[in-house]
Amino acid sequence: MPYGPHTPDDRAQMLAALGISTVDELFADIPRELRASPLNLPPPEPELELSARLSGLARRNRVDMASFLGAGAYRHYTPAVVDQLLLRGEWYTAYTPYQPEVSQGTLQSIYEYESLIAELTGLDVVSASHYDGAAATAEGALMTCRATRRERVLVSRAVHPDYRATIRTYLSVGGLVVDEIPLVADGPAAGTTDLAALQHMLADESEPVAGVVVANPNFLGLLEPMAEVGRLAHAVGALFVSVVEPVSLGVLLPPGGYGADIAAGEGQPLGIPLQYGGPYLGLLASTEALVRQIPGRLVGLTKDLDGRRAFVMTLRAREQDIRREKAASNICTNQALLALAASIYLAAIGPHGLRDVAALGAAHAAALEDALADAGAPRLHPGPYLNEFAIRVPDAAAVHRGLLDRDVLAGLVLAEAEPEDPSLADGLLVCATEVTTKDDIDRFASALRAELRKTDRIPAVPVAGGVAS
Amino acid sequence: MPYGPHTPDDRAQMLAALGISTVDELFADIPRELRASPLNLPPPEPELELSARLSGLARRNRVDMASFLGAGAYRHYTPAVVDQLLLRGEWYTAYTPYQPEVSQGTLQSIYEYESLIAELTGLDVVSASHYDGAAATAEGALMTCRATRRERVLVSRAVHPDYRATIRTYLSVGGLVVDEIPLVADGPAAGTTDLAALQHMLADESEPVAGVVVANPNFLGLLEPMAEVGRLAHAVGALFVSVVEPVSLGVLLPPGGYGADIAAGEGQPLGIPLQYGGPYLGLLASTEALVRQIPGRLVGLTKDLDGRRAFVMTLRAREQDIRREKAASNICTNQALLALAASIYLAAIGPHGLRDVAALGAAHAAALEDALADAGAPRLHPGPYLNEFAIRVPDAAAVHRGLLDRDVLAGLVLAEAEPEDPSLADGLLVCATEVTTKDDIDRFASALRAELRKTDRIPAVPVAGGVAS
Amino acid sequence: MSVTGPRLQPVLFERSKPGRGDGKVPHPPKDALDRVPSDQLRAAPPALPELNEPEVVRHYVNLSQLNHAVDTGFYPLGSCTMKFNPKLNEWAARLPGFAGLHPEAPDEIAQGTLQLLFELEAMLAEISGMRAVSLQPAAGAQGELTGILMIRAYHRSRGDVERTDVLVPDSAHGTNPATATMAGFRTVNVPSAPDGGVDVDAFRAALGPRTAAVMVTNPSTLGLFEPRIGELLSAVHEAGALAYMDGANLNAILGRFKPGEAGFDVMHFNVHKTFSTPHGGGGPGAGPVGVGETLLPFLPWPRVLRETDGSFRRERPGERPTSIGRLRSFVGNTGVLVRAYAYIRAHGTALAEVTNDAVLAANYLKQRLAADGSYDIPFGRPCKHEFVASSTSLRKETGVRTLDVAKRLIDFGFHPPTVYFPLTVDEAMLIEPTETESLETLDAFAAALIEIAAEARSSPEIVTGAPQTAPVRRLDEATAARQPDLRWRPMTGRQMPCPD
Amino acid sequence: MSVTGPRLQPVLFERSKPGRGDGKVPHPPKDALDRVPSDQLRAAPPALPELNEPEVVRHYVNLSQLNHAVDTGFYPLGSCTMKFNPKLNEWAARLPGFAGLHPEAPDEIAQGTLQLLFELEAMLAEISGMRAVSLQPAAGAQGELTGILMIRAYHRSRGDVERTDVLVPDSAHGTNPATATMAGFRTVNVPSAPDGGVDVDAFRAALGPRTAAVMVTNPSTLGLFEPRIGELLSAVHEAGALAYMDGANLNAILGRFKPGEAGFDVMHFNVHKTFSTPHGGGGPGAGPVGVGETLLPFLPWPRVLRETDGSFRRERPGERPTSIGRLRSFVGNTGVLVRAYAYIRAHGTALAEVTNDAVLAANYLKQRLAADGSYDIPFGRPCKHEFVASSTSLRKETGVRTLDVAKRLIDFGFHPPTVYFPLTVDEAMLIEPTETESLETLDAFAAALIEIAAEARSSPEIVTGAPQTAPVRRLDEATAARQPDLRWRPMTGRQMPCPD
Ligand SMILES: Cc1ncc(COP(=O)(O)O)c(C=O)c1O
Ligand SMILES: Cc1ncc(COP(=O)(O)O)c(C=O)c1O
Repeated sequence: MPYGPHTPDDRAQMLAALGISTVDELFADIPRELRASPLNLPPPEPELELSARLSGLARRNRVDMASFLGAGAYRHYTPAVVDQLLLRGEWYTAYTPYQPEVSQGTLQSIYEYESLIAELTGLDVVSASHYDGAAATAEGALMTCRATRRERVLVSRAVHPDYRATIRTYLSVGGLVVDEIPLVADGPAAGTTDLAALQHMLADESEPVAGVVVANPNFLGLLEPMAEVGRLAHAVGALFVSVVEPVSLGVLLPPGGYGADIAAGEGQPLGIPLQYGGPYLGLLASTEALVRQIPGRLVGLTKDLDGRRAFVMTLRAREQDIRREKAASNICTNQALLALAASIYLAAIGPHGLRDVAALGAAHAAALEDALADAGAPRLHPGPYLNEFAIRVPDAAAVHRGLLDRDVLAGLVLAEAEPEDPSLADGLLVCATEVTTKDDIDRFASALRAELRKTDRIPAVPVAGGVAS
Repeated sequence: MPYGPHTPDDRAQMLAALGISTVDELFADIPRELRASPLNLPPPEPELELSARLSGLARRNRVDMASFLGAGAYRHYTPAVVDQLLLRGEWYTAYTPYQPEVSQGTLQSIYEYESLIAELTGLDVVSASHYDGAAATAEGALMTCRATRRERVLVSRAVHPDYRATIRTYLSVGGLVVDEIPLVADGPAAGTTDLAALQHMLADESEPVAGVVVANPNFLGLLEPMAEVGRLAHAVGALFVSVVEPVSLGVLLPPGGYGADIAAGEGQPLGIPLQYGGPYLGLLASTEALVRQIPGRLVGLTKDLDGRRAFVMTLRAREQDIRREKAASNICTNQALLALAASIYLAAIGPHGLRDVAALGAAHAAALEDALADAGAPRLHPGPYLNEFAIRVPDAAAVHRGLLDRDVLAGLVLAEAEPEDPSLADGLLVCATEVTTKDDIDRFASALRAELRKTDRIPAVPVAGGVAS
Repeated sequence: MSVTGPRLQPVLFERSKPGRGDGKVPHPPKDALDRVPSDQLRAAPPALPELNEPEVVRHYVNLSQLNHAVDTGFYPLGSCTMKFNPKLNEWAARLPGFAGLHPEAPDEIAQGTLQLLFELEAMLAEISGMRAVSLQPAAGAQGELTGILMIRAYHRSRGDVERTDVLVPDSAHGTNPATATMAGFRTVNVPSAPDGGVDVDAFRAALGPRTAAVMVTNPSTLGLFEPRIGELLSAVHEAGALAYMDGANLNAILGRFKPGEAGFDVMHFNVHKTFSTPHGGGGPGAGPVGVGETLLPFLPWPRVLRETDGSFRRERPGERPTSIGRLRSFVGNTGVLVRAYAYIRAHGTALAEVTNDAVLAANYLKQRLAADGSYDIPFGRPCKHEFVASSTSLRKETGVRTLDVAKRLIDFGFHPPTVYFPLTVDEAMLIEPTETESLETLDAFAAALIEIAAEARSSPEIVTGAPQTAPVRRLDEATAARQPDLRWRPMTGRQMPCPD
Repeated sequence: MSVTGPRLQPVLFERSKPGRGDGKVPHPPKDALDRVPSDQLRAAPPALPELNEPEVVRHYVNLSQLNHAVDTGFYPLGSCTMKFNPKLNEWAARLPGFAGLHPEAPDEIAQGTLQLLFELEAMLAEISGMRAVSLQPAAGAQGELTGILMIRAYHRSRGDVERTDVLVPDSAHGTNPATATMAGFRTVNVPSAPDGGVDVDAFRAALGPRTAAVMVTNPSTLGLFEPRIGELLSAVHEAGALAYMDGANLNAILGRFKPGEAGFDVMHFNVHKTFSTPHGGGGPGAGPVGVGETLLPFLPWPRVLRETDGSFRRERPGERPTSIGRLRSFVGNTGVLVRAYAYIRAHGTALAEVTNDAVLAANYLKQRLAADGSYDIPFGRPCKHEFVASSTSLRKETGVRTLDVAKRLIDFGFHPPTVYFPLTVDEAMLIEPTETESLETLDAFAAALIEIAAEARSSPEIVTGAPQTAPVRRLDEATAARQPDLRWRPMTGRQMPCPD
């Protein structure tokens, strides 16, 4: 047994205490006809060999390309201190802090997480935590229905497609209705949520709207008129759910600053590795008024018998282990360790550091825009963005594949993510962050130039060249 | 300041308390004419960029070859638990446990280290610790002089050349004499310490010998007649210093088992990374009779005021901070963290695991011997070995270089390490350990075959082929 | 309020000082944000704390030491399977090839992870006797939701839209009824029989044409294998309903019972319990779902598929229109699954011994307590991986409650078991030792419980006043709930702009 | 004796049980050792403890928590420069390219490390004003030995074999005289003047044709810069001797004083002090040595060289016959040097500010204590990175000694300073705050010392009975030394088979 402590003697001693001769007797209650067939698994593997197997698998992944892929998960620099603190067994081998007297470390860290995300979002109540950005957004949408006792939620088509799919899954079942708000097709606001359409949808009194869900920056990287969305939603008594990317909140107005009732989003950019999609961190925050609607763990400050300051899980009557079928959500295990990672990241990088991370991403993205335009791939939308944007590339999927062979991961093929939107058929969604280097950008631009040259893929209408900074 | 906490306000407050206006005033005692020229260093580098620089440098090293290089530092599998425990700040950001009340962690771990190495060596007193195997061996040689009040040490030529050089450096200065014991030139004992010569050297009554230093396995991988060496040394009142490789002690007789008074050696194989030569771990152990001669830290068991068991540094009157010029050695900072690593390694792998590691190395080495002989490179010496041995390859340096291009690190070119020994001119010193794979061995053998074919390097006398297991 | 004692720590914000902390990232050029409209920008950075790295380190190192964890001591938290977390697994998950892989990386550059996920699916299918497995759910509760949504989709696919009920035995985990509600079903609670198993008559009475599914936690939260499981499964299927097994307690039956073989239609795994991935102070986990033939078409997408050339790929959007869709973004909690994979491969066929040792340890501990008699052991028959003890008699005799016993265990250096759960047993303690605790530890824990009972009789105030050695004493939880203080700065108190 | 209290731990051997622990390495074939003569083999494996991984983890996690460390709190251990150890450096040293490189790897596959070492040498030369640097010495003391051996070689190379003495001021670190002895020299101690600097007259009197070298710890162990350093250096050189600077306290003078520029011939660095590499509970460190032109030929081999094509290589054996040889195996403590390199590059030119902040902090703390007056401050002039305080007056007044004050600091959550060192000051406390401690910490420490002095006056038994909050109370050190118990099993008591 690789990790078990029991020697044959130990087992014999325990069996003797139980007055039985084999452990099989403890399984006599499993009906004979339902007993398992033998486990057809490989033999136990010693650590030496297993570690080689695991390294071998890891090496089969390629993570060394010049990458411009974002689309909901972002490469960032995580200070070395974050993982070294996280690797302390006292954190990751503990569980739900049911016994606060021996869990003050975890409890205080959660309280601090709530406080940090409250500062970042400008909202008061922060749940710690949800599975990921998509599930948190879906929970946020459910909250709007519970709070307003209405059954229809409007979601912008510029919310991440996985989030929209998740919202559909979570909401559809209870007979709740999810409608998508179209995007502006052209003009300066192309690619952002169509406010006129939204207003029209909100006006339908036969189906009153519980919540409006819009992302900023949106899936296409564009900045949305969030304050206006909030005003429109509130005008008809709907709640406003803002989907946020937390690093951007180092420089962008926070949801609390433009009237959002709920903020949801993916916490991965706050020091959490990409690791092929998870574990990530579902951010969910709300105004104080919604405190009894918010699902998930809440930790509050209190004191002990001797008056010492201490922290404890609170408002637990929303949770499944107490309320069972009447709980606000079935969530039980959450993403606490990732909330801790995000807290350590924020503590290590600080407010100015976070601003610098966001601003560097913007600066690198601007350089990227210029270089790609120069190489023949102009932006697809004209509006402002922070650090991610779509470019127009003829035969995008093929070019993307060609670039892979040149060690460039050229973002996301939009036609694969959003097959139903013809306006994105030629689009690649690319992003830059603080870790994007000038070398990476140069490599992308020159490889792209070569790929475009390969066939006669250069777009018919020549793009404005020479604007590279 | 990357790690400093002081804000401009803090500094102003401190200066005000001191009644001065700039920090320069605190340096007024440095004579003006001796003040430093400006520091001509690169600008401060943020962690993001520095981490990229460091990864870039690390990537310029090639550590992915099939490696058969040992020669005093060995590749082993270190269970993941070792480094994760070592990475706890409580260990590595503490120092010498001067205050035992708040250092019981370090103190107990050192006591345990002493106990573990005592079990491994069969000796009672273990110093924790010395810089590396070479320095520990030199300190062991010095001990023999102090203990016997004699001034001549005999060192086998089959002790690692770096160790011999270090012994020369440490001993030469005090007017102490170091003589080298030649090796047997041919026959079944070729490559081992020449006992007849040793006996002859010991017999010189005009220069009585303090200590005899022999390694097992020796530098060429061969097993030495240690018990016989000990008998010869003791017969003339000399002490016997055995240089050991600790993993081999999982299967080989311990120094205490064949009469050694002192064991010294390199602790690196016990879970310590190769890291281009250090920090390693100098092992030094002795009989109880030599306890007041042994240099370096000793921790003993005692109790506290309330009768609790506790650990404390002891017999400190041998150390420099107390005895200054009369100390047993100038050693101050030692290799405590590496001693801890070795302890965790031994605790994690256990006695049976250690035996398995040593035995697997032997089994792989036997397979390697057969494969290389088959490829045209037979052993250079006939005697028994554990997991390292020399092979005969014409034009060894060139073949070694050629194999590098085939991603094989074919051990050590003996002519470079021991240029003065003509019998090693055609030698490569190769080793196998538990991490050596069959693939590695196959790659080595077939690459060697190709290299030997390249020129007409195949030795004139055909070697016995077909004995591969 | 004061932060008293050298072990408690100020909060991050109290450690902050403007101007501290720098050196992590380069400063951006001045014009970095010039392309962003100013009405989108903050006037000032968020009011996060400013610290330097040494302060951050001390903060978290000292905080961490306030926790009891599996790495520091015995943690017999019933239902949670607090087994040892192998360090190899932490190492593996951090390999750059795994940790640095983007979730939208094209399949051709993600073959290592895809292969691992594919093999893990296959191994989980073998362990559970299920036909196929989805690795997408982020935790057990999400696995349950996935399973119930598949059941719903199955009934709908047959035009069977009248099934509104989900039967849940009262010994089921709380997530089961909560999931049923979340999925739009009505929960019908089914009582237990005196032996702790489901009351078959009550069960049959509740079962009917409106029953969509039954959710059985097996072994149950009482630590008992459901002895009439065959009967229940037949009844369910006869009624046209499907059977869900909450497999969070799979640690108790590895190699002994394969739910798929026995007839369950769907189940979830809790890899953070059975397969030793860390619980992380509350998470993360992963809750893969296994299905039999019936529910195969409805699995969430994307699944990981093997091509005929041996390469692996993710299912494409829309490739399998019967899918219930997604429960979250991307493929799943891959980093957790890497750890589970490592654990399963480390054991291989020896997984059966894991269960043997876990069940043996639980029964031994139960026997030690039963032999002493200070605590009630409501169910005499062999338990599986955990068992319920109760302080009902002790309380009658001494006034000392389970809560007090739990707190007193802290002074003995142990984490308390799960208390007042399951809800169906008075003064319950749910004790789960797991297979990675030594006999010495089991004996010491039993001795502590027995000594506490003796204290309860001789000097109950020691027990009711516990803990004394923890960093804090018992907390004022009532005030915390009445006047929630959920963030460092005063709440802004902004009101909801819409009717509640 | 008992292991009392939940925090103390049994020793590894007490946790052992035969048959535990497995799964790390495959089992070897039965015939694995058949080629080894049986008289070389052990009959049974060594009697090491047998544990499983969970027990190993708990053992070391719990043990670690018994330590005070820089990562847990203030550690003002004078002379030891207990500054923060950046976490980036730990990460860097573990990069597989660095950690996995064999010390005998051919130069062409070791270019990354060789470049790093080459650059580090150059940066150390710049920082010290020295001509060249050897990275070989494993610690400061070995650096001293290296330096003194080079001085010896220098004199011999000139046929000057009569120089048998090394002058060592009494404020020098203990390693200096110990080194001189080890190198075969006679140590001549030179007293200090009342201002803490060297007594120049005594110095001149001791200096002569027999003087091989002077070893100056500068700043001295009193934390004072040697004000008459120019005078001393001229005298030394006039006498034909060479000047060694113990540079362990370089943290105090970065960017302010370059020993090489000032005329020192040789010095060592303590990278585990000045450049923030961890002290590891006693080590490892690294003690590079810098030399001026005079000693260049004598540097130990192998040095790291740059070829004209920009590649790097190690010196070959025998390439530089004037070398004193080697002090240890291989190139040096490379893993430590990687950390030092990272630290130096993180700061670059800002290293001067490190010194400013370290010296400012020390003077501020000294001033706070001086203003209070409870402790004596023997030297009024500005200190450098550390300063000496003394409890002489306090002891006279209250009977409370420096040792008691130190132990009482533990109850306040601080590590005591270095005590009874330097030996030249009665009841000495050598206090070194370093630059990485916040003003809040400095203030809290000063307040604690002042409060302890007040306690000494009002209730001295609190101070003399301290510590009370540590895992153990004061130890019986006398018995430990009288009847040494240095290993778990009883000593075998085997006698030395030769005359002593
Ligand atoms: C029996 C049982 N079912 C379901 C769950 C829910 O799993 P999770 O916490 O991963 O959501 C748990 C865990 O708490 C459990 O013990
Ligand atoms: C001033 C001084 N010199 C020399 C040394 C010796 O250095 P090391 O401990 O690295 O051998 C030290 C450190 O203890 C020191 O403080």
